[in-house]
Amino acid sequence: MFDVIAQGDGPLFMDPDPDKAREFFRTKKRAMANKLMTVREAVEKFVHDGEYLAIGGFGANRIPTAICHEIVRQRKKNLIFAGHTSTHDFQILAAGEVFDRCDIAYIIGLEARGLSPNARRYMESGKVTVCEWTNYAMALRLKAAAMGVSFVPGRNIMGTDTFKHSAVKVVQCPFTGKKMALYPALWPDVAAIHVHEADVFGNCRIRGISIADLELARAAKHLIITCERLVHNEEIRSDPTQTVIPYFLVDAVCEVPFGSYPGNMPYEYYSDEEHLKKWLQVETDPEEFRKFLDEQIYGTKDFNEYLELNGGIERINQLRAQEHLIELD
Amino acid sequence: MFDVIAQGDGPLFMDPDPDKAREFFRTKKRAMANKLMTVREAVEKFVHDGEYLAIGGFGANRIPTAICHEIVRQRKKNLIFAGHTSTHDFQILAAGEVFDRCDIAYIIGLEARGLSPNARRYMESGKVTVCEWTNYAMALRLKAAAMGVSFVPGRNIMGTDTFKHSAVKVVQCPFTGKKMALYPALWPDVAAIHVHEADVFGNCRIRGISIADLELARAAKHLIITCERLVHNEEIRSDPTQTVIPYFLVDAVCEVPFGSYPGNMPYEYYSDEEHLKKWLQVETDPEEFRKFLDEQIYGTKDFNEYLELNGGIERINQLRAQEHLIELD
Amino acid sequence: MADYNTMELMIVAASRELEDGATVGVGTGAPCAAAMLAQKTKAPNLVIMFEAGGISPLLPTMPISVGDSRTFYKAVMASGMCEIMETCQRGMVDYTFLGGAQIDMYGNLNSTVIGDWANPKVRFPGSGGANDFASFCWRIMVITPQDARRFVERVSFITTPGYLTGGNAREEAGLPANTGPYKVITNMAVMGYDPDSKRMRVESIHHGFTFEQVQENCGFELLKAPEVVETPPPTEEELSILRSEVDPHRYIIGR
Amino acid sequence: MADYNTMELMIVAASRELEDGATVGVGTGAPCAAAMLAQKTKAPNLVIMFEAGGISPLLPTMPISVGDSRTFYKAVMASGMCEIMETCQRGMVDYTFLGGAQIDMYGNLNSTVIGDWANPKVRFPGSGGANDFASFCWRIMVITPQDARRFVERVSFITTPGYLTGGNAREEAGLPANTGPYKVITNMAVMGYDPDSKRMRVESIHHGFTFEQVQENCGFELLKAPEVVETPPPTEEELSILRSEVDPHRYIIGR
Repeated sequence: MFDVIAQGDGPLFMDPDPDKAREFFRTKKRAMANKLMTVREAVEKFVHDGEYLAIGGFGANRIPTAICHEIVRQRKKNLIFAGHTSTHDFQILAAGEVFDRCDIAYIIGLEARGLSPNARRYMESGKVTVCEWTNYAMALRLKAAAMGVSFVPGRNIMGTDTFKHSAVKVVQCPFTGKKMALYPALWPDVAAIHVHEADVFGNCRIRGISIADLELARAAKHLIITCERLVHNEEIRSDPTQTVIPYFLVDAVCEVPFGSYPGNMPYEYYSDEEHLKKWLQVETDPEEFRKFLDEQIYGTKDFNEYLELNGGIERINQLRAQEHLIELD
Repeated sequence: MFDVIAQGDGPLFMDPDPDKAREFFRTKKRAMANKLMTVREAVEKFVHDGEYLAIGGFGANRIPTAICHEIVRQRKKNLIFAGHTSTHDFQILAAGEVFDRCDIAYIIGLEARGLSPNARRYMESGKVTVCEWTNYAMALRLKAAAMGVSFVPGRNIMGTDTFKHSAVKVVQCPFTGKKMALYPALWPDVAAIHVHEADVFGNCRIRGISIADLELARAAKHLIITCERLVHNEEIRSDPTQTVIPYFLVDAVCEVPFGSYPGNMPYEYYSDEEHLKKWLQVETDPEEFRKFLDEQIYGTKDFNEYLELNGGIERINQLRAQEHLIELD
Repeated sequence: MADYNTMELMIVAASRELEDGATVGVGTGAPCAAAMLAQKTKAPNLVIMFEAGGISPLLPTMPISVGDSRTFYKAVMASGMCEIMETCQRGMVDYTFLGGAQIDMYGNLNSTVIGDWANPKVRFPGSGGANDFASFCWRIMVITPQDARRFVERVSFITTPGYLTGGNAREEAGLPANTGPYKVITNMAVMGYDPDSKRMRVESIHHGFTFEQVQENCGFELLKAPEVVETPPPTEEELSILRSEVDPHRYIIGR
Repeated sequence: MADYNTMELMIVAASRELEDGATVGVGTGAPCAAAMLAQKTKAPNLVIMFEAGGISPLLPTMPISVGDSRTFYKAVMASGMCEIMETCQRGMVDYTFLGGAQIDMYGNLNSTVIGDWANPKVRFPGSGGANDFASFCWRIMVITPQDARRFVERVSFITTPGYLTGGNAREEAGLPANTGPYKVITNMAVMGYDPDSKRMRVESIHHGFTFEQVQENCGFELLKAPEVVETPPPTEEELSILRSEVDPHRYIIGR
C-alpha cells in the first residue's frame, strides 16, 4: 500500500473503484438511438432518490435550469450533490431540499450578487452532511473518472483546513519525492448539462467556455442533455471537430430553448439580473419564499410556463440584446 | 515515500520535477508579440543539440515536415526524441541520425505501408539508447506535464515487457488498493506542431482530430508552430471556441502551406502515397538513399524547393482532389 | 460453396464476432475491413473508433493510417488519443482488433523485437496503441495467418498483454478486471481461450482444414473447446459486400 | 490632490502592482477592475484569465460572473476550468487576486465558515477556485477593507493557503515552491510579507493615514517594512480611466 502522509477526514460519498465503474459502463448502450424526451421524463427516468447528482455550467451560466426545476418539482430527496461551480442551480436545489449530502467547492453564494439566505439557512440547519473541496479539485475528481482511473494528483489544497475536511490523501511522488494531493475519482450517478446544439442521439456542441462539463459528461453514469436547439445528425457529421460530447455518453436529449434562463447562455442571451435579485430578496422571508416557489416551480407544469411567468419571449429578447451588446431604447 | 511495487528499468531521459518546470515557465514570455519567422530561424533558435524533441501529428498526418527537414538540414545531433505516433517524421529524423536517445511507443514503421529499412538499420545499430512506452503512455506523460504535476496514473502496460523496459512505477492506489501504473511527466525542450490556421502571435486552430497535440503544446517548453495559413488576430478573436493552442505557449510561427506534405492534412490534401513508397524503396540501398537525401533535403534550401522537386502545386492539386474524394479524369 | 481467398475468409470470420451495438477500437487493414463488413451485414450500429481520435466515421474508403482524414470522415466526433484511450479505460469499448509478429498460448503479443531486447536481431515498431487497447478493451481479437513462426511457445517480448502467464495473472498484474484475449482468427481456424487456464483453444475449424493441420502450424500445444465445429463458410452476400463495398480496390483482400 | 473614494483608491493601488506582460487570474469586482485599469494604463499586455475558461478577452463591460460571456468576449481562447488551473499549476500565471471574510498575519484566507466547521455560526461559499489559484499562481494579492474583524489573529478556517504557519510551512505542506502571498491592498495601506517569517508587514500607507491607524484596524501585530513610504495617491489620469472606461456604470466604484 502507498504510504499515505496525510489525509482529510471528510466523507467519501462515492466509491472510486474503476472496475466497478467499468462494470456499469460495460452495460451502457452504445448504439445510436433516438433519446429525445421531455424534461419530466428525463428526470423521472434518470434522477433517483439517494443518488449522486451533478449539474453542468457555472452556476448562472449555461445551466440546465429546467432540469433543476423538475428535480424540485418531482420532490426528489436524499440526493448527494456536487457543489462545485454552483450558484443559481444550488439555490434552486437547496430550495427544494432535494439533497442531504454535499461535496462543497462553492455553494450558497451567487458570486458578486451576494449569498442566498435560504441556501445558507439550509446549509446551517444541520440537515446536510458535507465534505470540502475546491473547484479544481472537483474538476480533477471528474477528470480521474473520465480517464477511468481511481485518482489523479494535484498540488493544491495541502496545508489548509479545506484539505482537513476533504477526502484527499497526500502521498510522496515516487519520481520526485514531492508531496502530491490525490483526488479520488467521482462517477456521478446522473448529470445534466445544457448545450447549444445536440442531435437526437446526443452528439453535442458548446460555444464558448466549457468549464468542467467535458470532464463531467465523461464521468457521469447517466447524462441528461438539454439544448437550445436540436440539429440534424448530418449537421453534426458535417463538422465533427465541433462535437464536444459524443452521443454514447448521453441518455436523454431534451430540447429546451432559453434553457439556461435566468442564467446567461453565451452567444444567445445574458443573465436576467432582475430575476436573480428577486430570488435573493424574496428568500429573506421564508414564508414569502414558499409562496414564490409555489408560484414559480411547484405551480408551473414545465419550464415554458416558468418562462412565461417571467416575461416570456419579450424578456428573452431584451436579454438577447444585452448579450450582443445592443442598446435598446 | 510511496511503496513502489514494481518499476521498469528503462532510462528516464528528462527530470519530472514540476518545480523545475515551473521555474522555466515563470520566465517564459506572456505578452502578445509577433513570432513570425522562417523555418530556418525557428530551428536555429529553438532546436539545440542534446535537447529533447517532440513532433506533433500522427506520423504522416498533420506533421510539421518542414521542421523535420530543417532539423536534418542543420545537422542537429544528440537529440532525444519522443517516438510516439511517429512514422514519416521518425523516418526523416532517423535518416539524419539527429537523435541518440529515444522514448519509443511506435517507431520505424509506417503503419500499413511497411517498415523503413533505414530507420530499422539505425535502431539496430546500437547507436540509440531507448526506453519503451505505449502511445497512450506517452500521451499521459505529456498530460501530466501539461497539468503541472509529476505523474498521472494509468491501468495499461502492467505485466508486460514493455513495462519492464519503461520507466513506469507501479503503486497501489490508497483509495481502492488497486495497482496503478504511474507515468512520469515529460516536458520536452522543444516541440513542433503543424496546424491549419494561426495568427502571428501563435493562437492556433486545428480541424479534425487532435491526436496528442493539445497535451504536447502545453507540455513543451518551447513550441514551434507551422501553419497552412496565417489568419488575423481579429479572426481568432471572432470565435475563441475554435482556438486550441493559446499564443502564450508558442515561441515561433512559420507559415508553411502544404506543410504536412507528403503527409495528409485533413480537409486540405491527402498523403502522397507514391512519394512515401519512394522513400521506402530507395532506403533499401544505403548508397542510393544518401543520394536521395542529398537531393531532397540537404540539397534543397527550404521546404518550397522540396515541394517543387516532387510535383509542386500540380501534385498538391491531385492530393487535394483525393482528400475531397473528387475523381479527376 | 463460394470461392474465396484466405484474407477474405479471415475478414468474414472476424466480422461475425462483432455484435450490433458494440464498440470496437480498430487499426487499418484487415481489422478495419472486418469492422466495416460487420457494419454492412449484421451490425449496422457497430461503433468504430480509431486511436488517433476518429469516432464513428462514415468511412468512404479504407483508411491508410489510423490517423488519416478517412478515420473521421463524417464522424460524430473528431477527438484525440486521450479521448479514445480513456473511453476504453472507462470500460466503454467492447472489442479491439490487433496484430503482431508473434503470439503465444496466452494471447500475449510481440511487436517490439525478435531476439534480445538490448541487442535486437530485428527491431519492430513497438506497442503503438496496441498495449493500450489490449489493456482497456473488454475483449481482444487477433487476425493473423496460422504459422508456427508466429504462434510461438514464448514470445521474445510481451509488447501487449494477453493473459500473461495464464490463470489470474492478468488481473493480478493490475490490468482492469474481466478483460483479455477473446478470439484469434486465422486462415485455418477460430480460437478462443480456456476459461480457467486462459490457454488458447481451437473452437472452430475452417472448411478443408483439420485440427492436426492447425496444430502443425502452431508452435505450442493447442487445447480443444468442448465442442469443435466447422466454421460456417463465407456466404455469397458477405463476399459480395466485402468485395464491392468494403474493399473495392482490393487493398486488403487482394494481397 | 484628486478626490476619490476608498474603492477607487484600492483599485488604483492594486492596478499598480501588475506589470506589463504578466498573467493574472482574477475574479469579478475590484480585482477585475484593477486588472482592467492596469491594462489601460501601464500594462497594456497584461493577460487576464478567468477560472471558468476565458483567456485574454477584450472585456466590453465588467463581468457579473467569472463564467459569464463577457469573460471570453473576443478572447483569444474560450477554454475550461482545467485549462486555466493547469496553466496556473504549470507556473504560467504570475498573479491572482483574492478576497475573503478573514485574513491572518500569514495571508491565510477564510471563505468557508465563521465558528466551528461542523456546527457553523455562518456558512460561506467555500473555496471556489480561490484555493487553486492561491496554490498555483506565483503571487497572491488580496484587496479588502482594513477592519479588525477581517484581519484576525487566527482565521476560523484556512480555506485558501497563505504562508500557513509562516517560515517554510507552505512549501513543506507540499505547495509549489516560491509561491505565496505578495500584497494586501486596503483602504489604508499596502502590505507585503517579511521574507523570513512570512508575517504581514506594512510597506506603504495611503495619504491621510498613520501606521497606528492601520494597526488599530488589524487584529494582529503588524510588522513594518524597512522603509514605510506614503502610497502615491491616484492620479487624475488613473481616476479618469477608471471612471470613464473601466467602470462607467459605477458597479464597483459606486459602492
